[in-house]
Parts: sequence; structure tokens; C-alpha cells
Amino acid sequence: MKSSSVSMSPPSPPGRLRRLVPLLVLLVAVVLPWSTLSLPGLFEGPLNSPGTLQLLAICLVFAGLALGYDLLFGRAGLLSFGHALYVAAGAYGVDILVSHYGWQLWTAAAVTVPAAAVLAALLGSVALRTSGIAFSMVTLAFAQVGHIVINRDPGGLTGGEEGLPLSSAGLPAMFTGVVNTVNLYWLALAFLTVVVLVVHAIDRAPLGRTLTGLRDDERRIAVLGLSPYRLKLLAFVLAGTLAGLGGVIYALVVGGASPHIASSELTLSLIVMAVLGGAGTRWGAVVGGFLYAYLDQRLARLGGSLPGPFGEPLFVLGTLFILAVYFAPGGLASLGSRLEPLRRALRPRRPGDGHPAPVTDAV
Amino acid sequence: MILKINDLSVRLGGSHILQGVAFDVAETGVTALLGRNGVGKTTTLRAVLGEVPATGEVLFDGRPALGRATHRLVRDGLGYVPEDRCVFAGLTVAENLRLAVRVPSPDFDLVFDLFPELRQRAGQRAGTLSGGQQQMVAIARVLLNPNRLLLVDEPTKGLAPAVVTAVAAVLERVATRVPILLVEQNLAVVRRLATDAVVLEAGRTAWRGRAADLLSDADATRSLLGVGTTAGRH
Amino acid sequence: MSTVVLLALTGLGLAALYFLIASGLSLVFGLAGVLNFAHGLFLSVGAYAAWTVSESWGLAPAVLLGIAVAAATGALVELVLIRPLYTRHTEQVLVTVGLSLAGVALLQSVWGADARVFPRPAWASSVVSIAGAQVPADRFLLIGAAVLVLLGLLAFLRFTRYGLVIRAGVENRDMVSALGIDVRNAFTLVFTIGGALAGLAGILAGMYFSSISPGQGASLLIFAFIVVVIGGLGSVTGAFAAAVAVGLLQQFVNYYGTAGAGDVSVVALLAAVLLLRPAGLAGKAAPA
Amino acid sequence: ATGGGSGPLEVGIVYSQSGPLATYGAQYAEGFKAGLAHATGGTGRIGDRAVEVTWVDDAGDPVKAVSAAKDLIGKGYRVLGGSTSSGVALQVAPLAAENRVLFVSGPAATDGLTGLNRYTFRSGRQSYQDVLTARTFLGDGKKVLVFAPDSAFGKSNVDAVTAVLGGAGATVTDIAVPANVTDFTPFASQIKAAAPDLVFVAWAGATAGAMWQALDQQGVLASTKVVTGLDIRASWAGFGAGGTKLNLLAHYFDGAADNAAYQALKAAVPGGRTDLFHPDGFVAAQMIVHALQSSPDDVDKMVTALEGYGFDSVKGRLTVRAEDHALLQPMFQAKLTGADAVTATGTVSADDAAPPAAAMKG
Amino acid sequence: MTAVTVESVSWRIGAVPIVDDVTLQLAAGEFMALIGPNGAGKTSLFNLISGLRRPSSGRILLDGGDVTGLAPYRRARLGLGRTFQTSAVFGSLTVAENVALAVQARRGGATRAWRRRSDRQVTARAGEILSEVRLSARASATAGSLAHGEKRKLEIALLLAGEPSVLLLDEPMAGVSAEEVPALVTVIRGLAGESDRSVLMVEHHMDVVLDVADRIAVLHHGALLACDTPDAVMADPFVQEAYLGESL
Ligand SMILES: Nc1ncnc2c1ncn2[C@@H]1O[C@H](COP(=O)(O)OP(=O)(O)OP(=O)(O)O)[C@@H](O)[C@H]1O
Ligand SMILES: Nc1ncnc2c1ncn2[C@@H]1O[C@H](COP(=O)(O)OP(=O)(O)OP(=O)(O)O)[C@@H](O)[C@H]1O
Ligand SMILES: CC(C)C[C@H](N)C(=O)O
Ligand SMILES: [Mg+2]
Ligand SMILES: [Mg+2]
Repeated sequence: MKSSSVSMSPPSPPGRLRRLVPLLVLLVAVVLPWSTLSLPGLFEGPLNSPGTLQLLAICLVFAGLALGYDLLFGRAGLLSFGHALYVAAGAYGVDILVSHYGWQLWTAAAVTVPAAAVLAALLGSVALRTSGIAFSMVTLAFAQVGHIVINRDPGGLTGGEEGLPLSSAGLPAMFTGVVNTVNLYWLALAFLTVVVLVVHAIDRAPLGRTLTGLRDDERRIAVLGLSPYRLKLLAFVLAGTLAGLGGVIYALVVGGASPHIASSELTLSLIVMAVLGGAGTRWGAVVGGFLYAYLDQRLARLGGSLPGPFGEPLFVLGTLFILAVYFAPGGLASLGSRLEPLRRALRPRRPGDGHPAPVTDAV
Repeated sequence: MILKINDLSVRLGGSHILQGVAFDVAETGVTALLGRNGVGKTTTLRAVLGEVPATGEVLFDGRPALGRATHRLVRDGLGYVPEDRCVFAGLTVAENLRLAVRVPSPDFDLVFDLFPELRQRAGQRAGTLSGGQQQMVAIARVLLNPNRLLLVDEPTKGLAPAVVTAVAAVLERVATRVPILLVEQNLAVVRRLATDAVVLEAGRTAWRGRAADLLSDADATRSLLGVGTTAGRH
Repeated sequence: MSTVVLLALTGLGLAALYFLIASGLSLVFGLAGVLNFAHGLFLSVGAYAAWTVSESWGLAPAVLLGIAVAAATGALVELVLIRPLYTRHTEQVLVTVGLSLAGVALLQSVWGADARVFPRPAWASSVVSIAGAQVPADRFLLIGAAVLVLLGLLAFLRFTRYGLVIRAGVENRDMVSALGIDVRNAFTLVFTIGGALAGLAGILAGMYFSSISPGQGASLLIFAFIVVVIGGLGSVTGAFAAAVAVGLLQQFVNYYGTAGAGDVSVVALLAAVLLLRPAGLAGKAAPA
Repeated sequence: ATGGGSGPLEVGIVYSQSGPLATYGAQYAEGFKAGLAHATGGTGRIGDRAVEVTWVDDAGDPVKAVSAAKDLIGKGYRVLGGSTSSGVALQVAPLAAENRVLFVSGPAATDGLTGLNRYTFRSGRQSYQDVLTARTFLGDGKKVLVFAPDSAFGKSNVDAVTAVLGGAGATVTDIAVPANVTDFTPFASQIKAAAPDLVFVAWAGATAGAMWQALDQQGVLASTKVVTGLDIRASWAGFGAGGTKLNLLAHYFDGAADNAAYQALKAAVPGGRTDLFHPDGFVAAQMIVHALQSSPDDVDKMVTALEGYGFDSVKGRLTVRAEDHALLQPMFQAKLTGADAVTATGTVSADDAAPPAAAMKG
Repeated sequence: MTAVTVESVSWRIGAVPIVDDVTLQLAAGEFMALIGPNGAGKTSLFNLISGLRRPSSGRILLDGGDVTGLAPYRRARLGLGRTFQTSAVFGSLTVAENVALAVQARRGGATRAWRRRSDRQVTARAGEILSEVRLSARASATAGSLAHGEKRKLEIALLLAGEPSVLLLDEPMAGVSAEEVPALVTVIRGLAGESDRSVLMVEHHMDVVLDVADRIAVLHHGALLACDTPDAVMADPFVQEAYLGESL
């Protein structure tokens, strides 16, 4: 399931090709707004229409948020129920600074993201004194307080349950107006790319291996001379920072913040996204986040035309999720590896090509 | 024959772990299942018990066992002492034992006679027992009920020498009533207990016959088990 | 004085409501190890079932039907969703998350999103005057029900082997089977009881609020979680104690503190308890 | 897209088909259809061009609403309506100004929409109008207490009451209650202890039943004059036993007014029973038709046409105030006479219920 | 110079002493075996020395410095390594990754979020260690799927990777097949080979103990009964009777 970071030999040519796939996908994604292709059924309008680009931008943001969460959940094994708090910190932070205090977007973002990181460091250092379900509950509690505070509209800052639209006055012109939706799309794509680069770099780096080790056996990590607490805090802060950044992008794409992003439902949906795609896998959370957000948005559009419970997006999403857990254990990402034995059988075997020898030869 | 295994095959996680294991367990005495680390001894026991999906033929007491629910096999008298002990860490010693009781009059006397310590530690959570104490709980669980066959996986692992001797004595006593399929690395124990022996190699049966024949044949032990016949004498 | 009495008694009523909701959750979580996010859905299912027939059947039969339907839902969920996933623990929890999303949406599509007026016996709306405080009579109904549920659960755990079987089964299901126990039925039973308790709680909550809505169960769930966790995972008595603490704290802080401090104080209590005693009030020391 | 010439006139309605406010949404949509037929004389056409309405669900979620609005605007729609909830309306309204499209918000009651920008209008009432209606119940009482959730909705009510009734010489205090509170008893006894002359209750949602129960049980309804807004018919039973003691201010209820528009709506609504948010949809259709009649394509002309527009609708005579786009409208006083019956006890004229003009922000 | 000093250390649960006023000194370069009946408190003593548990009273010194209050990872950095009685390996990493992680934990950079050329050397070193414990053939297997004996070897490999100066081995031979015992004994003897390394080993296989130990400590009911040369300990009547029992 996990790709070996101690590769015994250089990647074989097909392996190198496979590494190019993400680059190709990125390239396609970058140039997509120039396409006038229509995909009826999938999207309302042509690919370059604002509606489609907005939809895609939201999907990209959630893909990034889900992968950021998976750094915590899938890699380090920390089941936080309060991740939404850091997304909300990013979104509300930038929104408040821009809309109430008239800051410029970039200044506001440059202050907000580190602030989210500091918040994660503070709360994480407390929450990580517990572990297991207690940790989940403490993070939930902190996030719940955040949610309550946001809903109470302290000092008229957050707009309470009505949310806070992002004032366009402080925004660069490139991000306002429906014709500029394409810029939001690129921004969201850039965000996802950043998260992917960060998380995948960690995956391949020693830190990724260490985090997986931490998930497997904390005691062992400690007697090897690494502080489990600091490692977990590091993962928590990294994920919190990515969430804060994601929140900033979210506020821009959506045009504001509303209390939903601070709710435990948002955290739950991030978990669902990660698991749907395959927690801890390379692309699982990205695929899961993208797909979930896509369905969530699309089903709402189709809602009225569907009979009975199918008109409720959450009914369809919930059911799909259950089916996915059943029929794609290990997430959608594992569907590929299920075909792995087949692929391996078809590939001519060279001695010492780094694949695990059959168990029985080894003994 | 209480247990007949034919062409037993198991695949796990993409590897073919058992590839046609075949042997029988006699109605009496101890049959030792031997082999190096990782040859599939534990997997064989788990396959018989229905804990891993397997193909082939397993007859327990003349009835096909594969495909039957584990708990039914156990109720029919198949007792199991797992390799990693599998005591319930969150339950107390007493609860662990109580859970294992299947009959109206369990043989607590035998158990406390063999392992007096378990009586003293009845209220302690099994997860905090020492390794050897956990092993005692695991063995005790099968001794509470009458059985038709015991599957015992490395029962002396991690036990102090005196306890190894005691456990061997227990098994010897038990074996007069119930046949045992015993996985064991300690050849001294095998020598003392086993009437028959089966050796696995790379997921296949490599040798089967009288235990004495195997242990007295220096070449066979060396090639099958990688040790001389004197090894394991303590 | 009358204020304190009023707050204490209604606080206990609130505690009873929390405990009723938490009891099934605690049972399923403590024994089967599944943090059942669909518990709130079970609550709503029981309440809607009772509501649907209450007019034609009368209240008492409706209550029984509601409990039965919720129990059947619990059993069905275990059989169809939880059982096949027993080696995949996280997925079990996740399936309940998916179920809670889908189920609430389903209820909504059938009965609409709006609150429905839930019937209650006339006396439940009356007040009892105690030391000058006008205590709503339904609080005593709740407190009574909570105590009965507590005693019933303790008896179940004490006098049957199910508690043992399931606690062991959570640790290692294979091994329980290897002791000759049909562990699957035990799990189904626990979910059935959990469902029945949820149904009862849903109906009583319906009477308490005098209305039900599809999302009502889910919105009450968060307090139930808090109660279960503060109480110590799976300890029914712990949950009871925690419910009392939470109910009273919330009630008094809401009256004497600034508005909304009640919620925050409960959350703070949760964080404090977990940081000081990570296993909860009734929790034992972590295993070695 | 709406090219010039003879293509259909496209109107996008983004509202709650699903989600918590689906019932409000459904009423709004029914009202809109009735209003469209009424305003176009049953043809559904303006001149020789058909009005084509696209209905999009936002599930009560601002994110989906913004996506849908961007999609529609991107496709060339110049007229949007809907917004069942305030959160959605506030998030969609800025898009209207940024992209110069006409936006007629629906049932969302937040005062924040009024005067928000040139392109945003509203077809329902706003909280301030509720409060002005409540003032008519004050009599010569001096101590007023506002009982409201500790949320933006609650706060805006508190602010409005403080401004309106405080301005009329009363002392206004408030009890802000957590919106998700489980037991109302402590708050009810706080009201009782404060012994005000008038209690203004601003509460909506699933827990309303429990709230009324608590107020009744603690003797608040018997000892004080309690004023509150009337919600949709399905919620009336939730007032419980004490419901008949309440003084109700109403945006609308079936039978509040009678005129041609009402008859048209009544004929179109299934079962003939109109409800709280039917008029909001009806009015939205009337405003949009008027805007399109003035100019099918030029949004700025539509805005100009709507500013100051006065027309007869279900509730009576309505006027779009030019300065801030507040919708001036009559409001009603009512009493509950049973679990399913309300009688009007008075009408507050549109002028008396007119909120102070706000400066146009954008 | 003493590598480890255990100074009147007790660990009680409630009032029950699990480790009871133990005083013990492990000299630098010494190989000491720790024996005792099951439940004597051997593993508990290891937990106290490695910092997983805090003693109720007493002090623990490492190379003369007091480490009683230090977290396990700080002690590991001071050169203390240990294995676990029930194998504690990283189940979802491959065998090679397990060792590489341990090597890097020692050399630094285990928390580095980017790759470096030097990671290659880590991989190479991991390979060497694996061949030392005869586990090379399983290098790319997932550690969680290893057979029991293989996990024991991986435990030793993880220990080796940490290049500790003080080693605590908790029943390294348990479950290792007879064939592998001699090779593993060689490895373990090799561990102690370098002069400054000190080993404290719990083991029930007496032949192994007698083969490698300079001194043997005997623990019973938490208390230290004896600590002496193998011959002296083996001659002790208590050890004969309560621990060794009659030979098979
Ligand atoms: N779930 C699994 N997935 C993949 N491989 C497995 C799994 N379980 C066991 N194996 C492999 O099957 C082989 C046989 O394992 P088994 O536990 O039966 O060996 P064993 O003979 O009992 O060894 P030991 O003496 O060490 O206990 C081993 O190589 C092991 O790695
Ligand atoms: N948390 C605990 N609570 C109660 N008793 C405990 C706890 N931890 C350990 N014990 C007891 O302390 C004693 C020492 O256990 P320890 O694991 O140290 O023994 P050991 O000498 O390593 O035995 P073995 O050779 O069997 O592994 C045992 O009797 C055990 O039951
Ligand atoms: C009248 C109100 C209940 C409408 C809606 N709740 C709003 O957000 O304003
Ligand atoms: Mg084995
Ligand atoms: Mg031990």
C-alpha cells in the first residue's frame, strides 16, 4: 500500500512514466480554462464557463484541505475532530482583516496563515497531552468553542450564523467579478499544488517514514530517541498551517466565510473525503476531497430533478460513502493496487528488480 | 485419526503461504508440528480453526471443518492456545477464565493446581501480567473444558525454565486424555512429549512420521530443522 | 432559594435527558468499541416512528412501537453495516458517519425539515410546586426513566455474560470465537439494546421539546458524546455521573453566568477532565 | 444567454429546495410561480418574449448558492432571485454588485441587505419591520425585555428593539440565549424575575416549542405581555397551550389581507392555503416582471425602474424605497385562536412599519 | 565506570511493590543477564531504566548522570537502547524502512521534511544491519506480516541501528527457531564485543545465558536475590529450585 521510500534500485521506465502522470494532470488542469469543451452531465456549461470553473475551484480547495488533513490522520495517525477550527481561522482571519479593517489581501493572508499555525501550536500542545479517543474529543472541544464563538458574532466581527461576505474593496481586481473566476480557479489549483508538494515531499522524506512509524508504535519511537510528543505537535502544526492557508483560499473562492466551516461536520466531511479516497495513500485524499466536493455541489444542482430522497445531496453522498467503504476498502486509491497482482503477473520479471520476493522463497 | 489435513492451501496478502500441507493427527498422544520461523506453522493451525480462509480438506473428528464457524468447531471440542497468547488485556484474569468456560462444571481445580498464581491474580487485568503469566492464562483457558483435540502454538515461549518443565508436564498429563497438535521450538519439550512429528518447509509438508525417528536421525534434523540432535537440551 | 431548587431539579432533568441519550451510545461504545455517529439518527427514527402512529394508536402503544423500530434499526445496522466490517475498526465508525448523513437526509425527504409537534400526556405539561419553584412535571418522568435505564443496564452487565463477551470481542474477535462463543450474536444484541435506548431517548426528547425534527437527534449527540467521554469510555455509571455534572453545570452557569457560558463551561469541563484524567472519570489507568 | 432581440428572458432563482429551510423555499417557489402568472396576465411572457425561470437548489449553503449564482451570471443571466436564508443572501448580494446583475432576495430577513448595494433588492420583510410592528403593542409600558438567541439574528432584533422602543422612551434590556440551548427554564425564570412590562421574543427553529412551554410554565405568559413573530402555519401548534396568550406580529398569514393578488395566489397554491413566505415569492415575480418590462437587457435601467416602484400585492400596497431598496409594506397584528387558526387584530401601515432609511453602501 | 546504576529503585502499584528496592550496577563493557521467574519484575525494571515508567522511589544513573526524570527519548539519545518482549516494530513500514528509520533516529534527520543525498547512506547502513541479523531476504516485506521469529530479529536490527552504548534485551530468543539461535547468539555476542558496550539481557534460555553472560542477576518478587558469576548463581539453591526446576 505504501510505496517504499527505501527503494533498492532506480525506478524502472514504467515507474518513471507513472511519475509523469501527475505532472500531465497538472498541465491539463492549468490549461483547462482555455478549453470551450462541453461535458454535458458532468458540468452545467463549457469548461471555461465561470460556473464550471467555480465548481472546479471548490473541488480543488477541498482536495487540498483533505490532503492536509490526511497528513494528520492518514500519516501520523492523529484522529483530530477539530481540524475545521484551523480552516475557519484562515477563512475568518483573512475575511475579518480585509472586510472590517480594510487590509490588503496579501498582507492579511501573510498575517493569517502564521496566526493559524500559532493557534495550532498552542491548542495542539495542550490536546496532544492526551491520546486516542481523548485526543479526538479534546480537539473537538476546542473546535466547538471556536464554532460557538463564531456563531455568537463577537463584536460584530464574524457575522454570526449569517456569515461574513468578503468585501471586494480590499481584493485585487483579478479576484472580483464573475469573469475573473478563472483566476480563483488558478489560485485554488496553486493551493492544491502547494499542499501536494509539501505532503509528498514529507512522504518521501525521512519525516514521512517517521510519522508512519509514530502511528504504528509510539513507544518504539520513544526508545529510538525521538520525542513522540514533538513529532505529533510538528504534524499538528503543519496540518494546521495548511488548513489555515486552505481557509484563506476558501474565503476567496467562496467570497466569504460562514460558520459551517468551523463546524464538526466540516471535520467529519474531511475525514470522509480522506477515507473515501484512501487515507494515508499518496493520492487518496486528493481524489476523495475532489470527488466529495464535486458530488456535493453537483447533486445540489440536480436535487430538484431527482425523485424522493435522491433530491437530498447528503442522502446520496452518505450512501455512496457507505458503499465505497464496503466495496473499496482502503479507499478509491486502493482500487488501483487491487489490480496490482494482475499487472505484476503481466510484467516480465527481472532478477533483483526490487519487488518483494514471494514469501516462501525467503525462508 | 482425530484430524486429517489434505492439500491445505492458504493465501494471505498476496502470498501463497501454505501450498498443499498434508498430515494427520492421531487419536492419542502429541503430534509435533515443527519448522523454521515463518514456514507456516501458525497459519496451519489458524486455517484448521477457520481463522484464515483456506482451501483443501480438513476433517476434524471425521467431519469437514473448512467453512464451519470457528465457535462451532470449538464447541465440538477443538481447543486453541494461540502463539501470541491473546489474553484479553482489558479483562481481569478471572474474567478471562470465566469467558472461556463452556461447560457446567469447568475444571478450575486442575487449572489452579497447575498455576496457583492465577488464583492470587484473579482480579488483575490480564494486560498487566508478565509474559509468562499471560501464557499461563492462555493454557488455562483450554484446560477448563473437555476437548477432543488441542491446538497448542509455542506454549513454552517466554517461560522460565522451571515453568517450561511444569508446562511440559501439564501437557503430558493432558495428552493422556486429549490428543494435542503442538507447535514448539524447544526440541527438549518435543522430545519429551511428541509421539508423532510433522515438519513444514516453505508452506509444504517436508517430513512426517514418528517423532523419535526424526529426532534420532541427525541428518534429518539438521536438514529439516537446521540443528543437531543435541540442540535444545537444557 | 426557589431559584436554586428550580435550577437543581431542571438541571437533573437535563442530566436525565443527556444520560438517556448517552446510555445507548455508551453501551455500544464501551462494549463494541464503535463510536456510533448514527446514534442521533436512531433517536430520530424512534421518535418519528412513535409520532407517525401516535394519533391513531394512542401514546403508549406508539412509544412501544417507536422503541421497537429503533431497536430493529440498531439490529439491522449491526447486521448489514457493522458486522461485515469487523476487522476494520475505523471503517465501522466511518460507516456510522455516512449513515448519519444519509439517514437524516432520508428522514428529511420523507417528513420534511420542519419541526413536528410531538404529543405528550397532559400531566407532563403541568408544573409541580416545590419550595416555591414551578418544576415542570416532565422532568420527573425523565429522571425516573434515566434511573430505570441505569439500573437495567447495570443488571444486564452484571448478570449476563454479554458484557464480558463483547468487551473481549472488541479486543480480539477471533480469540473469542476460538473460545467457542458466537460473538456475532452478542454484538447484534448490543446494537439492538443501543437502538432501543436511543428510541426511548428520542421519544422522551420529543416530549421534552414537544417537537421533533430530523436533525434533532444529531444535534443532541454532541452533549451525549461529551457525557460519555467525561464519564469514562463505556462506563455506564460514569456516564450517569457525568450527565449529572454536565446538566447541573450547564443549568447553573446559564442562569448565573453570562449568556451562553453554559455551553462553553461544559466544553471546558470536558477538556479539563480529559487533560487531568485522560480515561475519564470512571476510567482505569491506561494499560501498561 | 440573453442576447438582445427575441430570445427568452432568463431568470435564475437560487433557493432552498432541500436542507433545513426547504419548506420556506417551497412556499417561495409556489408564490413566485403564481406571481409570475399574475404579473404577466397568465401568459408568462413579456412582450413577445417568454420568461424562462431556472430553479437552482442551494440547500441553504452559501457556498452552493455562490457557485450557482456565478454559474448563472457566467451564462449571461442578468436577473437573480431566491435566497431563503440570510446567510445565503448576504453572500450572494456582493456578486450582484460586482457583476451588475439584478438580485431580488427572498425570505431572508436580515436588515443587512437593505442599502447593501444598488443591485440588491428584497421581496420580503426585514427584522426591523417586525420590531416596528411590535412597538404597536407597547402601550404605556416602560420596561421592555428582548428574549432572543445569541446570534446575528438575535442581535439584530435586540438592536432594532433598542433603537425603536428605546427611542420611544422605554428601557430595553435583553436576555441572549444560546441558539442551541436545551433547557429554557433558567432563562424563563430570569424573565420572570425581571418583571418587564413587555417581552419581545425573537425565536425561530426546532426548539421553539420547548421555549414556549418553559415561558408558560414559569408564568411569564400569564404575568407579562409577550409579543412575538408568527412563523409558518406548521409551527403554530408549537406555541402550545399558552399560544392564545401571545400578541403576534405577522409578516403574513392566510387571510391577513384580501385583494386581487391574494385571490390569484390562493387559486394557484395547492389546497388554497397560503402561508408566510408565499407573498415573498409572489412579490419577487412582480418586481422582476416590472424590471424586465422596463428593459429586458439593461440592468441599470431595471434598477432605476424598481427604485420607487409601488404596486399592489398579496399583503396590500408595497413600495420599493428608492434610497435603500427597503420594501415598505403593511404588517399585521394577530392572535392565535386555536392550534390552526389565527385572526387578525390589526394592521400596521407600511409607513408606520417603515425602517429608517439607510445609506446605500455600494 | 558504571554504565547503568540502579539505586534503591522501587516501583509500586498501589501498595504492591512490583520492583522492590533494587540496587544494581552494570559496568561499562559488561554483559549481564537478568533472570527470574515469570512475573519477577524483569520487564518492569527495563521499563524503569528506559524511562517508560517512573520509579516510585530511587534513582537511575546512566554513565554517572542522573536520568530518573528524563523522558524515554532523552535516555535513548544518551545511548540507551532496548528491545521489547512482545515485538514492537512498525507494522506498516517495510522491514528496510523500519531499520532506516532507526538509523536515522540515531544519526539525526528523522524529522527532516525533504530528502538529501545522505539518505542513501542511511539506506545502505540499514541493508548492512539487516544482513547482520539475517533478515535481508525480507527487506521489502511489510513488518506487520512477518512471522514471529522474524519480528524478533527485526527488533534486534532496530536496536543495532541505534548504535547504543547500553543495551537492554528483553527475551531476544523467545520464539526464535532452534536453527537461528546460534546465529542470533553470535549477533548478540557481537553487540557486546565492542569494549565499551554494556548489555543487560533478560532471557529464559539458560544455555544462551551461560554462553554469553559475565554476570547473572536474579530477580524474584521484584527484589534482587543475587548478582554474581554464572557459576555462583547456578550453584545457588534457590535458582536451582525455584527458577531452573528439574531439567527436561
Ligand atoms: N496476514 C498476513 N499477510 C501476509 N503474510 C503473512 C500474514 N500472516 C503470516 N504471513 C506470512 O506467512 C508466513 C508464515 O507465517 P506463520 O506465522 O504461519 O509462520 P510460523 O511457522 O508460525 O513462524 P514462527 O515460528 O516464527 O511463529 C510468514 O512468512 C509470514 O510473514
Ligand atoms: N500495571 C500493572 N498493574 C498490576 N500489576 C502489574 C502491572 N504491571 C506489571 N504488573 C505485575 O508486575 C509483575 C512483574 O511483571 P514483569 O512484566 O516485569 O515480569 P517479568 O519478570 O518480565 O516476567 P516474564 O518473564 O514473564 O516476562 C507481574 O506480576 C505483573 O503481573
Ligand atoms: C423569517 C426568517 C425565519 C427567515 C430566515 N430565518 C432568515 O434567515 O432570515
Ligand atoms: Mg508461529
Ligand atoms: Mg518480561
